[in-house]
Order: sequence, then C-alpha cells, then structure tokens
Amino acid sequence: MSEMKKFLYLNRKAPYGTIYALESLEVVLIGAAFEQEVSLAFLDDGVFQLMNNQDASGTGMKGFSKTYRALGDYEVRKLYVETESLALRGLAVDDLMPITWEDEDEDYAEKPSIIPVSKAELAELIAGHDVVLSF
Amino acid sequence: MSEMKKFLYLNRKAPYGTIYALESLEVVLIGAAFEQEVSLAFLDDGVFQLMNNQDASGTGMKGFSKTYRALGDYEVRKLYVETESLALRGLAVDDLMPITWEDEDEDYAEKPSIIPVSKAELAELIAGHDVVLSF
Amino acid sequence: MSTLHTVNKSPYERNALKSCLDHVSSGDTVLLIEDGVLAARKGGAFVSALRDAGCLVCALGPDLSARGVAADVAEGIHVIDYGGFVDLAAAAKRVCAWL
Amino acid sequence: MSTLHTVNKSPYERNALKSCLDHVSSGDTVLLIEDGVLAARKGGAFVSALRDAGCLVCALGPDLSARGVAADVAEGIHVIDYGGFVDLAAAAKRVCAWL
Amino acid sequence: MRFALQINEGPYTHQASDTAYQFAKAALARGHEIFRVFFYHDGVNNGTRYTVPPQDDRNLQKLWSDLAEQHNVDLVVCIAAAQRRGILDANEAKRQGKDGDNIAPGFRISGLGQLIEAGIQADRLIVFGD
Amino acid sequence: MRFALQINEGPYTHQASDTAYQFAKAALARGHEIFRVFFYHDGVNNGTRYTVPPQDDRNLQKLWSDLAEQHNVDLVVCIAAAQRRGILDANEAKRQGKDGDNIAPGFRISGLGQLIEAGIQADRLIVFGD
Repeated sequence: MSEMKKFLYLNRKAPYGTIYALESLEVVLIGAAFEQEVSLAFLDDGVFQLMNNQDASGTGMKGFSKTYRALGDYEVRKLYVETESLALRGLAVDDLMPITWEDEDEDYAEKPSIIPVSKAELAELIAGHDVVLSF
Repeated sequence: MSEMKKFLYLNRKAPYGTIYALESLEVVLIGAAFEQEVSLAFLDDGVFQLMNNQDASGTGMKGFSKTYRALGDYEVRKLYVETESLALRGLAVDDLMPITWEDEDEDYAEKPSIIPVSKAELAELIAGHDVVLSF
Repeated sequence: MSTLHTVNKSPYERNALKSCLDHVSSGDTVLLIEDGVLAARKGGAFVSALRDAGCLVCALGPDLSARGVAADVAEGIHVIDYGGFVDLAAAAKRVCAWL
Repeated sequence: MSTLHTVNKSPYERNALKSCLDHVSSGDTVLLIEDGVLAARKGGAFVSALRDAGCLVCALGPDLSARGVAADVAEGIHVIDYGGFVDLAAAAKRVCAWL
Repeated sequence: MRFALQINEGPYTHQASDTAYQFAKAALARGHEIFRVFFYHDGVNNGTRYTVPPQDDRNLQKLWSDLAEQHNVDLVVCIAAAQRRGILDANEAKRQGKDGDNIAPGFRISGLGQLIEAGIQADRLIVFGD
Repeated sequence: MRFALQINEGPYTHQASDTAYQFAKAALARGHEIFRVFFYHDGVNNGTRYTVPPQDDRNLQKLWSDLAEQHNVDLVVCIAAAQRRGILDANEAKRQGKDGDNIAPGFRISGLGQLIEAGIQADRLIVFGD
C-alpha cells in the first residue's frame, strides 16, 4: 500500500434528515490513518453540514457537528465549500463553523480549514483527484 | 369497521429506481378487499409508473406493470393522472398503458380507468378524501 | 375540511415542497419538518414561494435547531414543537405527506 | 484524465443531474442510470440541458427499457448496456457518482 | 383522538422513525391514543433486536419497544415487506426454514390489511418516510 | 483492471444493489477483477441470510453470495454501519451479547479501513447509492 492517492469526499446532503453526512465523517476519520491526501468538498445541501450553532438535542438524535472542528487534528485540512451553493441558500462563510488547523511550521498558528471555491474550481478539483467518494 | 372512508393513494415516484411504486400497488390490492372507496393519483414522476411497454428483464428486477391493468378486476377504477406532470415529461395519455374496467351495468362495456386531471383538480381530490397514503 | 401537508425534504434537493405548494387548498396548513425546514432559512431561494403559498406555513423548531437555522427563520413562518405538530394534525381533517 | 459521472436520479425529482452538469470538465462522460435515464426521454424538460452539456451523454439501455422509454430516447444520447458501463469506467480516470 | 402512524424507513438512515417517535410521545402526553404504528418498506428494519447503536446514541428499537409496553401501542411490521428485508419472528422463521429470528419485543408481524384497518379505525393516519 | 464497488443501499428498496450486481457480472465477463464490494450505510442489509423474497423475484443476497463463491469476490459489510442496522456474524453476536446472527454466506464484517484500502488498491472505485 505504498501508492499515494488523492481522495475527495463529495458531500451533497443536509445533515440529520439522513445519516449520510454522519457516516461520511466516520469514513474521513478512519481514512485519515491511511496517510493519503484527503480533501472534503461541500456543495448543494452539503454546505448545511458546516452550519454554526447546530443543536440536535430536541430531535432525540445525536449531534455530531463538533467532529468537523476536530478534523484538523486528523490532518484533514482542506474543506472546500462551494460559494454558489451557499448563496442560493442565503448563506455566507460567516454562517459556518470556524474550523481551523494548527500549522506546526509556523509556531502552531491557527489557519482556516474552510476554503471557499466556485463551481468551476470544484469541477477542477474533481478532475484532480484519484478517488471520489460520494455521500 | 362499518364506517366507509375514502382512501387516496398518492404516487409521486418513478418505478424500479425505488420500490415504493411496487409496494404501493401491494397495498392497493390488499386494500381493495376492505370495500372502501379507493382512488389512485399519479403525479410528478409517479406518472412513469403507468408507461406503456415497460420491460424490466434486462435489469434483473421483476416487472410489475401488468398489475396496473388488473386493477379493474379489484374494483379499483379511478386512476387520476396529472396532465401538467405528463406535459413536463414530454408525455401524453397515449404513452400510458390502456387500463380499463368492465361496467356490469352496461353489458360489461370496457371503460377507461385513467382519468386525466389538472393540478387544481388534483388539489380538490386531496381535499375530498378521508385518508391520504403517500408513496 | 382542511388538510395538514407535511414536507420533510430540502427544496434545494427535491421537488416535494414545490409539488406540495402546487396542491394546497385555501385554509390548509403546510408544516416543514426534518430537512424540509431548510426552506425556512431567511435569504434562501424558497422564502418567497412560502410567503406566496396562500396558507399558514409552520416549521418544526427542533429540526430548525438541529440544522443551525433556528435563529434565522424567515418572517411569517410559525415555529412549533412536536406538541404543536400533534395539535395541527388533530385540527386538520387529514394529513398529506409529500415524501 | 477524464471523469465518468453517473447520475441515478430523476431530474424531475432531484437536483443531481443539474449539479452533475454544473461540474463536468471537457472530455468527461455523463452516464444516466436507474431513474436517471428519465432525463433522456424525448420531449422532456431536461433534453436541452443534456444537449448543451458539452460532453458525451450515455444512458443505460436496460434501465430505459424497464421504464418504457427505450423507443423514445432523445437524439444525441448514446444507449449502452452494462458491459458498456464497465468499458466507460475503465476508460475514465475516475468515476464520480451524483447520488 | 386516535392516531395511526406509518413509518416507511429504517432507523438511523432516515429521520422518519425519530420524527414519528417524537410525534407519538407528544400525542400520548396530550392524552391522545396511538392506535397503531405500521412499519412498511424499509420501516420494518426498526423491528430487529439485533441492532447495537453507539452507546452515546439513541436506541430506536428500544425506544419503540418501551413505548409499546408503557402505552400499549400496537407495533405492526408488514409481513411482505419484512420477508424481502430479513425481519422474522419465530413463526415466520419456522415457516420459511430459517435458523433464527430477529424480531424485537413489542413488535408483531402481520399483513397489509392492518394498515388499511388503521386508516379506517383511526381519526388520522400520518405517514413518515423518505 | 481491478474494480472496487461501494453499495450504500439495502436490497429491493433501491436499485443500487441490482445495478452494482449487473456491473460486477459484466466486468467479470470482460475479464476484469472485482477486488472488493464494500457494503455501507443501509447497504449492509444486503448481507442478511434472513430474507425471503417472493419466489418469482430475484434473491439479491443469494446472487451476491453465489458471485462471491464463483469468482472469489470479497464482500465486506461495514461493522459500524452493521451495528446500527442489526447485521451480525457469530463473533459480533457473542461480543454484543445477542442470541443469534444473520450474516449470509460469503459476506464478512470488517472496518471502514477496508473501504479506504479498496480505494487505494483498486484502479477504480464505483459508488452505487440512493
């Protein structure tokens, strides 16, 4: 398993109504141990996965939004969010959770993990990865 | 169980991609024994359930379109099809299966079960039924 | 004789809300639940369709909170809890789910 | 370096086809499977979007037949079988499913 | 008032079972009756006792089983849907020659007629699905 | 060429498992290898031996089990997804204190790492879902 591959997780679904967001995250966490290059893309309703101030307690379901904030510790540092998807939903990057990673090379400076991209840039991202996992 | 209720089956999904169309039909067949008033409505992708010339053999799945033609024998004689849904999909009533029932009172004359309705008429139908089963 | 319509899908992903709104009668109520509440986020593309629905539009509070949109519900949408859902179902003559 | 995009949803019900077409690169192929083949029915509302896709569009024949639309496929859409699906997947660099 | 509920999706994958459960609890708290919960399509998968959800998560099967016991709610799993999806009680297992069963306490397997009957007997039938 | 398949939905409710099976058969017929089929989300429900589909319908569990036997295909059911949904093998049943198991022949329960490994080892990973 010496080959290095670039994995892209394509997240297009809202959280809680279905389990895909949660179980996608479980793959990301396990996958982080494999030392491949990993990127996450959030588009369409997938952008809702990163909403700030999620509180699922009233529904009886388990909240899992805090896990996104821990992704930096797993060296998952590239969370691409499509700006057209945000705009259609009346959202801006400021409505999303602040997600950061610590850059060891710069005295553990906190850097943002969320990277806004356009549709065209996301199309290029897909074309630049070896494996696309869709959720 | 002496009370007589009007049941409306709301069919909005295409056949084969999911099982809802097939399992909806199974409810209709069982429900026919209960001597309630039964109507079926086909709208949105539900209109594809009634397409003529369905042949599922190449997919490995079981075809079930012939069952719609047998509904008349179960005294299910009202299949409302929304014309706006047909038009958006490039379809006309002629693209659907010929489905008929035999009128005992008119020397077993074959009469069409498919009744084209507009959106507005379908809204009235919903408002005129006691129980709406959605598939 | 009114109907309670439930919509549990995001209007950005599916046609359920549109189809529901095309089939409401006057005096009906539309209740957004599960991912359906995403339509209620202010600034979103479906807020005007809800305003023009011509009937009462409600959204389930616990589902709004889960998705982080409870503080930003568009004007005119009534937020209720599960008890309110029960009351709406009891008050209507029938419940129609747009799945 | 091309991508095979699969779309298995009806474009009338979900936004998967639209989202897919918004993200194809030149040289890619779009393959309609399962309920996705409903987009290929001539006269339908999404035929022009497929024509303007700017890439090869294929549809799975057995799925067209199951849904009674095999005889009415819009011009320009290539009908293939499961073996053809395998060939497309092998020829592309990656497969991206629009679920 | 008498409510009947239909649940079309399995636990965890879709929210349908969660929403139906919260609805049932709220209805009972308001003094209403839950005449029957009918599990159809993948909904039959709510009725397996083999699930082991994560310890910090809700256990939907147990929530339904407890509700049935405490409030005498009739939990009916559709037999035709259950056969396709591998939900069996002891009788069905014997009849089908299977070596075990997986139905959870408080659930019973019966026919689609139970859904129609629920539609007739209840004041309102509410469908929860995908 | 080495293919790996991921199946996200259970049998019968969605066409995903059918399409994946037809793809696998066609790939094998063309001389390709199916390195692994990974069952995730509700896809784990393909791996129960308790299903009894109608006699005139296909038996998806059996089709997969037979394919695994004839072509040495590795059928992996995700353990985390399986626990939520009630799919158990004998080991898991014992570990979780359950009184039986329902895994079908040719299927094995393992971790999500098997999916990542499939993505690394195979030339193409293809996802079938809802």
